[in-house]
Amino acid sequence: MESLLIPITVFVLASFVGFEVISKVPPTLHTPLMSGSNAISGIAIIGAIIAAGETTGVLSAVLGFLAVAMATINVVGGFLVTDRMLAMFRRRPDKR
Amino acid sequence: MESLLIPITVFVLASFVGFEVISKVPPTLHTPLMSGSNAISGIAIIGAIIAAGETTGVLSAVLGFLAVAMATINVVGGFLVTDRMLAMFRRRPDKR
Amino acid sequence: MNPTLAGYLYLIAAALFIVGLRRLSSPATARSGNQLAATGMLVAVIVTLADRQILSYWVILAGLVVGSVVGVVLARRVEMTAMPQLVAVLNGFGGGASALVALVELGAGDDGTRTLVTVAISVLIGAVTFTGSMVAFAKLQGLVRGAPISYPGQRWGDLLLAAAALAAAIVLVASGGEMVWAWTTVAVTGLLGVTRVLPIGGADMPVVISFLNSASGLAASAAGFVIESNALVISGALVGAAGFILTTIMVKAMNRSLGDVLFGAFGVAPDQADADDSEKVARRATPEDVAIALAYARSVVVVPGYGLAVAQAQHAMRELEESLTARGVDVRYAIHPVAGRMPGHMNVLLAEADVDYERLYDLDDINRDFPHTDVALVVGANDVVNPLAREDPNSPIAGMPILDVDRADTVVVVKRSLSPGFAGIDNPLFYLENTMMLFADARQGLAEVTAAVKDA
Amino acid sequence: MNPTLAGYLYLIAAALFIVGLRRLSSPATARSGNQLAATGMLVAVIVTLADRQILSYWVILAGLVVGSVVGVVLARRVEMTAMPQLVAVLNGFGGGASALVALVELGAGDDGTRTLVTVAISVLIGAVTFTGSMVAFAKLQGLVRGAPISYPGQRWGDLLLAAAALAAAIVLVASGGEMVWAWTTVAVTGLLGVTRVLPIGGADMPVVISFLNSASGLAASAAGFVIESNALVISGALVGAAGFILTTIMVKAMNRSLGDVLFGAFGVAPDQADADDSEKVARRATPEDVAIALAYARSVVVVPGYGLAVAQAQHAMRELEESLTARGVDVRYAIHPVAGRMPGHMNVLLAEADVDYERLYDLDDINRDFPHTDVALVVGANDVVNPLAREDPNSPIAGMPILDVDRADTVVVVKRSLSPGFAGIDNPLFYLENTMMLFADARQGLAEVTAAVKDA
Amino acid sequence: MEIHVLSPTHPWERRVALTPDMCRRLAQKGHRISISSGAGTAAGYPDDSYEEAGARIGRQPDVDLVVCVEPPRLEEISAARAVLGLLDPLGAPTHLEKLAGGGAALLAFELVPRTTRAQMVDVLSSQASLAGYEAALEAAARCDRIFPMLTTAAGTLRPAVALILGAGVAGLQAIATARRLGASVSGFDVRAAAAEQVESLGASFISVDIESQDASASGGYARELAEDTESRLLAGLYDHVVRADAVITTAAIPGRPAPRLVTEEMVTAMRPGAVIVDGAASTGGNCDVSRPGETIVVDGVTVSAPLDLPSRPANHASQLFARNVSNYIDLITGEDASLAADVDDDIVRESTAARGGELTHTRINAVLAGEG
Amino acid sequence: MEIHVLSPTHPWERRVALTPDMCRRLAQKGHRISISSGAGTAAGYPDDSYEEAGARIGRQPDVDLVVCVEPPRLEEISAARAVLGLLDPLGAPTHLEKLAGGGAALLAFELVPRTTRAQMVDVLSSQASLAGYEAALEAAARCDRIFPMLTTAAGTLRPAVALILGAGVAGLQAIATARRLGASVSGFDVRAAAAEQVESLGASFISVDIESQDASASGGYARELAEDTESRLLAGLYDHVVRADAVITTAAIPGRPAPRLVTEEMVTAMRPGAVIVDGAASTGGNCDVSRPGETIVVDGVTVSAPLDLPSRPANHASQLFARNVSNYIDLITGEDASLAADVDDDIVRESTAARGGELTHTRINAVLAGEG
Ligand SMILES: NC(=O)c1ccc[n+]([C@@H]2O[C@H](COP(=O)([O-])OP(=O)(O)OC[C@H]3O[C@@H](n4cnc5c(N)ncnc54)[C@H](OP(=O)(O)O)[C@@H]3O)[C@@H](O)[C@H]2O)c1
Ligand SMILES: NC(=O)c1ccc[n+]([C@@H]2O[C@H](COP(=O)([O-])OP(=O)(O)OC[C@H]3O[C@@H](n4cnc5c(N)ncnc54)[C@H](OP(=O)(O)O)[C@@H]3O)[C@@H](O)[C@H]2O)c1
Ligand SMILES: NC(=O)c1ccc[n+]([C@@H]2O[C@H](COP(=O)([O-])OP(=O)(O)OC[C@H]3O[C@@H](n4cnc5c(N)ncnc54)[C@H](O)[C@@H]3O)[C@@H](O)[C@H]2O)c1
Ligand SMILES: NC(=O)c1ccc[n+]([C@@H]2O[C@H](COP(=O)([O-])OP(=O)(O)OC[C@H]3O[C@@H](n4cnc5c(N)ncnc54)[C@H](O)[C@@H]3O)[C@@H](O)[C@H]2O)c1
Repeated sequence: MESLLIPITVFVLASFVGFEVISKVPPTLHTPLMSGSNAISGIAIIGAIIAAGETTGVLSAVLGFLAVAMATINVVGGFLVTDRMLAMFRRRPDKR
Repeated sequence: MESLLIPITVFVLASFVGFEVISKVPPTLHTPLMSGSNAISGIAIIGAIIAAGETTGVLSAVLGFLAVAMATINVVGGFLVTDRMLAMFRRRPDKR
Repeated sequence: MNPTLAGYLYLIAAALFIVGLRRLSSPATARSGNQLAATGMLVAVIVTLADRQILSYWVILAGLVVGSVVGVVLARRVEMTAMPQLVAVLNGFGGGASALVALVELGAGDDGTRTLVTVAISVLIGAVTFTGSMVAFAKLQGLVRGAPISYPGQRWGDLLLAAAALAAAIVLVASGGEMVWAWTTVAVTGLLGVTRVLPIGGADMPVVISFLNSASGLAASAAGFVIESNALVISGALVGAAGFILTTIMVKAMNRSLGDVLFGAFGVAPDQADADDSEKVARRATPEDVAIALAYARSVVVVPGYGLAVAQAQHAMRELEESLTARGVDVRYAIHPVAGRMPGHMNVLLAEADVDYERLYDLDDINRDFPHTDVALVVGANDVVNPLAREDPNSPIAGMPILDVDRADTVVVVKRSLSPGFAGIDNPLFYLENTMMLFADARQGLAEVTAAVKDA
Repeated sequence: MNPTLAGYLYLIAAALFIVGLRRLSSPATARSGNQLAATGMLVAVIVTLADRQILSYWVILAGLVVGSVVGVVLARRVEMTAMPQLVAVLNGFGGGASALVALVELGAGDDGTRTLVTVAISVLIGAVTFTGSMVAFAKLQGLVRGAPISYPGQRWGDLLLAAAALAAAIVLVASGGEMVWAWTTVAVTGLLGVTRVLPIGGADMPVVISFLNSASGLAASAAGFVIESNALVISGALVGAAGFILTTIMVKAMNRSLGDVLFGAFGVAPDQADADDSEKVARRATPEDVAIALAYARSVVVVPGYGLAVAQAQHAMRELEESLTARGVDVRYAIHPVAGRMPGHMNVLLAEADVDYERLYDLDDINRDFPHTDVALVVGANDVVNPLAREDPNSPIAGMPILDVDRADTVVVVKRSLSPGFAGIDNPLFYLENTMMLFADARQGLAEVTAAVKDA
Repeated sequence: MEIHVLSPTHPWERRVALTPDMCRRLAQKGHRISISSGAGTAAGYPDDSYEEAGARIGRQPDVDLVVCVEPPRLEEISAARAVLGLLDPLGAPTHLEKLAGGGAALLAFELVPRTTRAQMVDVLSSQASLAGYEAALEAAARCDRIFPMLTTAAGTLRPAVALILGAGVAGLQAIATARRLGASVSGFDVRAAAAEQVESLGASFISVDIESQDASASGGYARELAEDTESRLLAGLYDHVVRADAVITTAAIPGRPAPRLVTEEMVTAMRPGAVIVDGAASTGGNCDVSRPGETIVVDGVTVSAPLDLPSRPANHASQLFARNVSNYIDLITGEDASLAADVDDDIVRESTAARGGELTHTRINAVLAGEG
Repeated sequence: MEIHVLSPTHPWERRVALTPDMCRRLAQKGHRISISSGAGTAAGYPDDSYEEAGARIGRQPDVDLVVCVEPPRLEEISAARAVLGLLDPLGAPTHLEKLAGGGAALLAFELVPRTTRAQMVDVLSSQASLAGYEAALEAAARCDRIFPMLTTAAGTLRPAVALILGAGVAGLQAIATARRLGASVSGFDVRAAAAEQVESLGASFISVDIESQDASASGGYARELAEDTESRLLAGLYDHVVRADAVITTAAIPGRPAPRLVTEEMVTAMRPGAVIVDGAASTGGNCDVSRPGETIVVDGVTVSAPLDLPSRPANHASQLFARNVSNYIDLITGEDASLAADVDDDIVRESTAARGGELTHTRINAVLAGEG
């Protein structure tokens, strides 16, 4: 239990930050925000790298490769696609 | 350095929470909010209690007593006075 | 790398995530927020590569390269309209990765109970996220019927599956990490993801994805407990909490409750409920959506109609005009000759609201400009913007010149429902791709849009 | 008590502080927020008493009892108008306590460098908070002249003092915790607090207090590092950050910058700057203040004047009326016979904005009601609400019947400055205790108030 | 085609059927236009402005189409192949019959259907708008109270109470104008849809419980009420009328005498100084005592029943009229800008009152039968 | 005191100096009131309404105060101790001299100072407001265009262009009324403060560069312009006047003929069908061609110079007038509701034109000297 106090403290505080950070989001931003936070949750890539780095057998190598690849797709695709969606918020250039 | 990583992490996260938690405050709430957060900063009372509890000499006992008393004034007075200030936000009763 | 240094760098990455997420929730800063978050991710990945004792770089490198290529291609190629699907897929991959990491960890063997518990949690959430997201994708992409799919007794079936998944996970922990139980957990949980999402209507999919996203954040956080990485704990908790808030916001915007969406079994898409014809779907918008469309436009043409008069929304309209022009948006009014119920009906109202005569344009003058107009804002008008007048020679309004709002980039229509106007005929304008419907009394609706413009 | 359990309880206390602070920043939830935070504090104190090895309870008990009594008496007795002073005193005590704790710790001897550094920080911040707050109190209470007090070369003097304080603190650490250096630090820093705050104008005191409050939060956090208490670290950081944000918000609301306030040396109170007579002070309000006064009122009487016409603010006024009535506030208009510059001037404007005739009241009808009115909102009117007409028989407007807005609980006046109206005479209404001045163009100002009402 | 513009004949008629602007527009399309000398003077268009626009002054020998703002005399349309204008087919069907004898096709604006597309040629609507505006001005000018509320140092004047009966095109415009002037306005009509329309102008609708169905007929027109319904209606209106400072009536039923809405009893019960403007004067008036074309004072109440309301803003009225005429001409223009012999267009079909010497319109024949 | 209300004498004058309501109010304060028979009829107050209010009909023997809306004849005020009303002291000082000979104190509303407190008895202001409103209505009714913008299926009518010259009390009200009707309104005045006031009604102010100082005189009045300034002014106004559909003039200088603002040249250059309403007719008119009391048409332009503007809304005008009179009577009421012999009040002092047979007012004497 004791050893969990610190991570739990951190977890609680981070959750508070998460709750506070999002307050009034216009619906048009729902999808980009979801996509962006999804990309952040791709932080699991760290776990994937560590796991893949430790692999010994073939199966685990395959699984490790898959894990890294999927996590990378999530991260790279996620941030890029979010950026694309957000491009619309640049003021439109004069068309006339 | 290593031993500081955890408290610093906690400190950073708590600061983020602090920054986020206050966003748009109407000026009428400035004083109550200041007073309330001042009461919270009276958390130093914990330090005062611990310090006073450890005292040995007379001087330190006096100082300890003063520390606890001052911190208590801060805490008790702070919360009470904040509450008084906030009483105005109840809807006024019908006067006519 | 010095692990303490690594710790501080992870903290910086986490801080970047926080700031990034914060900025992502406001239109003006969203882009930079996304970039900050991406930077944070880069930092985290590099630190991980440098810090940990990596045995084989090849597997990692292969994974990174393949993943990046696929990711870039997906992000570039997919059409703007298919974004929700794409996010579903990406989310699924994230969940899948979490589950796989747990499986690999397990394969490495020699784990304490605490690790096993977290592994189990990761597998549970990861697998359900993966299959659930994939089903969501399939529904959105039209590979599976969008309408809710379920079977009799679905509720009990799902409960059973959930119990089974939990049991498998518990056995997995109890058995000290038997691989077979891990796979069993994956299988059962994956199945649960499928059967749980199939009965949810297509229009609710974004909520499901957001929910699963929040869950995958928690999974990442759980992983953080295992590998004792505060970076994971923080980012995971952050996404978990933010995702949860976002989910509730989305649900609220749809006037639903979360339980409703996830367990309503036969939840029908509200967008479609309004359409009187199942093939034509009108896109329902919120005042905030409309506010953003208007606030970021260069030119807006307002088309007032009888509904503006009925709602006595002229003052509200004027107010909106002011807040838009204050932002530099060019606002004009297009007055159709027969808008309203008497000649000059709109003139009377707009004069009362003191709208500048210079801003009023006749049909002929403004029709030329619609193709260069960012947003046409139709307020309580219907017949006068009905493209059938141009297209259908048998329509009762055939031959009447109309305001060609459908040629604007975006059309916003403010009215209470999809019901017809004076001429009593349906209006195909409402079902166009580039039309957003704000269903509201014009006065109320415009006031809300004005309030939202101030926050946009 | 099990230290782990204590740790979790402290975490709960910290969570209560967070939620409490969050709720404190919105009028509707502020009270409950304060109560939550107080509960958190109670938890923290009890846990501390139970957890730590307390040698002598007597000292603690004595301190708690004395402090509580004094705290309760202060909080009960002090008049509402003296609140800022009281907060200053309380804040000073908080700072003093921090400093004392550090001194006691030091007296306990046998400290590592890290402890010493934190002790030094605590002493520095604590002492400056104590004396600074006390000076602020004295200024606000009128014990010391409210106007800035300074001496030539103040800046250099302060710099010197700051350097000396820092030096003493460094020596304190270097000396391994010699008590004498600690006291030196206290003395020098305390002096700095006095000389630094004296040159700041009375109206800026709230900012100073808020800033010192933020600093004392940091001091508490520093103490948390020493005694390895996450509760202190979190609460301290929370208050430090929140206090800092609050300080910047306050500074912004005054249209100043923080540097300006703290180091502007001869900063003059902006409130007083506008008064043409140093004795009469008009209370400047922000749109948010006005919004709260209006939104929580039961009855509001609007008094439009020539300024409403000049600003063409009739539509904005109507908009405000609507958002207030939507909240259930009773809004009426009092039309003075000679308001404006032509007979019926106000009628024309309000009719244009479609204000209901039923809401318009004549002078005789409404004057009876002002004593039962929560807020009188005077928009660009001046002569027609000038109490001199009643009171000063030599005034050029003597004998003219006026609208007795001064009899309402609160008067809000919206105009651009304190300059006189048509009759060219000053208006004592503006300097009444219960009058708030919103200095703005009427149209702009009312629009801002309307926006703020929506958030109130 | 060869188009000729007639001069108005009634002394108070100041409108003209085509403005120089529209002459120019038609000339561009290949038509030739002539105009009776002085036809446009009263509307602010002297002869030379027409000449500048390419029209000739005076009658030309071969005329395809004669356009007019009032029913012409037979000799004025001799040799024309068609006549377009306000021909009063339902009000003066016998005169129309005589005109039809001349053999020309008679195209009457009064018969234009009330479809959305037909609005561009709907002279009744365009002129009724102006009439409603002028009716409100007339009421304001003749009332011994001002319309707006006025708070002054000499006391407060309450806004005048204006009541508009009949909320068709003219009535709605009268409501809008009276509201603009600041009066406290209410409106009434027998058609159910009118309530929302009145309220859409910010005025209030008077609901009179006449225990009958909605009296809407086809095409947006109303139908006549049964006798007992009418008396219930009058009873219900009594209080409202008597309390009003200004009553404006615009109620009409096509081809029928104007419905009775203000009785003599009501007039006598009204405040001296109040005013009634009867906008239905041309079909007999909605008020018992009104004398079409005259302004009289009955028991202190001014009763004005002008016939020239749409003609008062002659310049603007002619602009709208001319645009309607020009739009109509587009409908009957065949190849080479000639007059098309037979047009398959419901607007033209329905508005054709006579063709080849015969009255072709069922409604006219019905009215003639009723009269005979 | 004993108060008598005279009948108006001019044929177009329909106002009355006291309404039944005010009679009641005065009676409550202890005054006795009589009224010439029929004095209030034209304003909507028949004799019996006065009787109900406690007034007697017909002249009583001993009268302290005579109140009137127009300068009375000498015989009408015989034996009265004081006369209160519009006495035209600056316009017809010789008549006033004659009246003064009767020995009664003459209290002229025209001389009331323009202080804030005096507004409650300021008949000029209260009546000018109504005059301004009526002037705008007159312009709208006589114009051959409608004031508001109108978008219809028969084309769009642009809003009429209305120009108001002289933005005093009447001018501002005319601006407000024309704006209400939807016209595109601009205003002009020589006083510098007028610009902001015009704009405070949402209209635009015309700035004419007359290279002179602000022409404000004391009390909110204007002063006459030097001759070269005047010609520069006329040159500057030319374009604006010529472009307007309706011009309303209300410029005046107390005790002087109305300033010239619209020349004959401008009138001829205006569009036929446009209209000029000269609100300064009683002091000669602001327009060269206007004939006070008549409406003429010059080159197609209607020039109306009515004298009865404030009298048109007779009922409302009388209400305001009566309230002013009643407020004034309060000022000169001594103990026991008697007429106070000598009042120390600046309003009364300044508005006393004659006392004890002598003209006491310097301005009148100045005008008389100028005339003589
Ligand atoms: N101008 C004339 O002189 C005249 C005279 C007679 C007839 N007309 C005819 O009237 C029509 C005018 O076209 P239009 O586009 O102005 O009107 P319209 O086609 O009648 O449509 C008006 C729309 O406003 C909406 N609406 C009603 N109340 C509303 C409220 N409170 N808030 C928001 N929306 C509201 C209604 O939709 P919801 O119910 O869904 O809200 C309705 O579809 C034409 O067909 C024209 O021919 C014109
Ligand atoms: N009604 C009539 O017939 C008539 C005719 C002539 C004279 N008067 C006289 O005019 C006066 C009327 O009294 P009142 O109270 O209506 O007006 P007032 O006493 O003239 O005061 C108007 C106030 O409005 C403020 N103001 C001007 N522009 C503004 C803007 N854009 N936004 C906000 N405030 C603005 C001015 O203060 P700031 O400059 O500080 O903003 C000014 O003090 C009386 O003295 C009356 O006797 C009346
Ligand atoms: N669809 C179109 O394009 C189109 C074109 C023009 C007019 N309209 C509609 O047609 C309707 C009537 O038009 P109009 O003004 O030319 O009609 P109108 O001149 O024939 O009649 C005027 C009004 O009098 C009313 N009326 C009749 N008998 C009445 C009674 N006893 N009491 C009270 N009111 C009575 C009618 O209902 C009508 O509203 C309007 O609603 C108008 O909007 C539609
Ligand atoms: N203080 C008060 O209580 C009070 C009372 C009544 C009026 N006033 C003010 O007095 C002013 C004038 O009042 P009035 O309308 O009775 O004055 P008025 O009738 O004498 O004159 C009407 C207007 O004509 C203008 N004028 C004169 N010569 C002109 C010229 N050559 N060209 C253009 N305009 C010219 C004047 O400036 C004035 O505005 C107004 O501003 C009014 O607000 C003040």
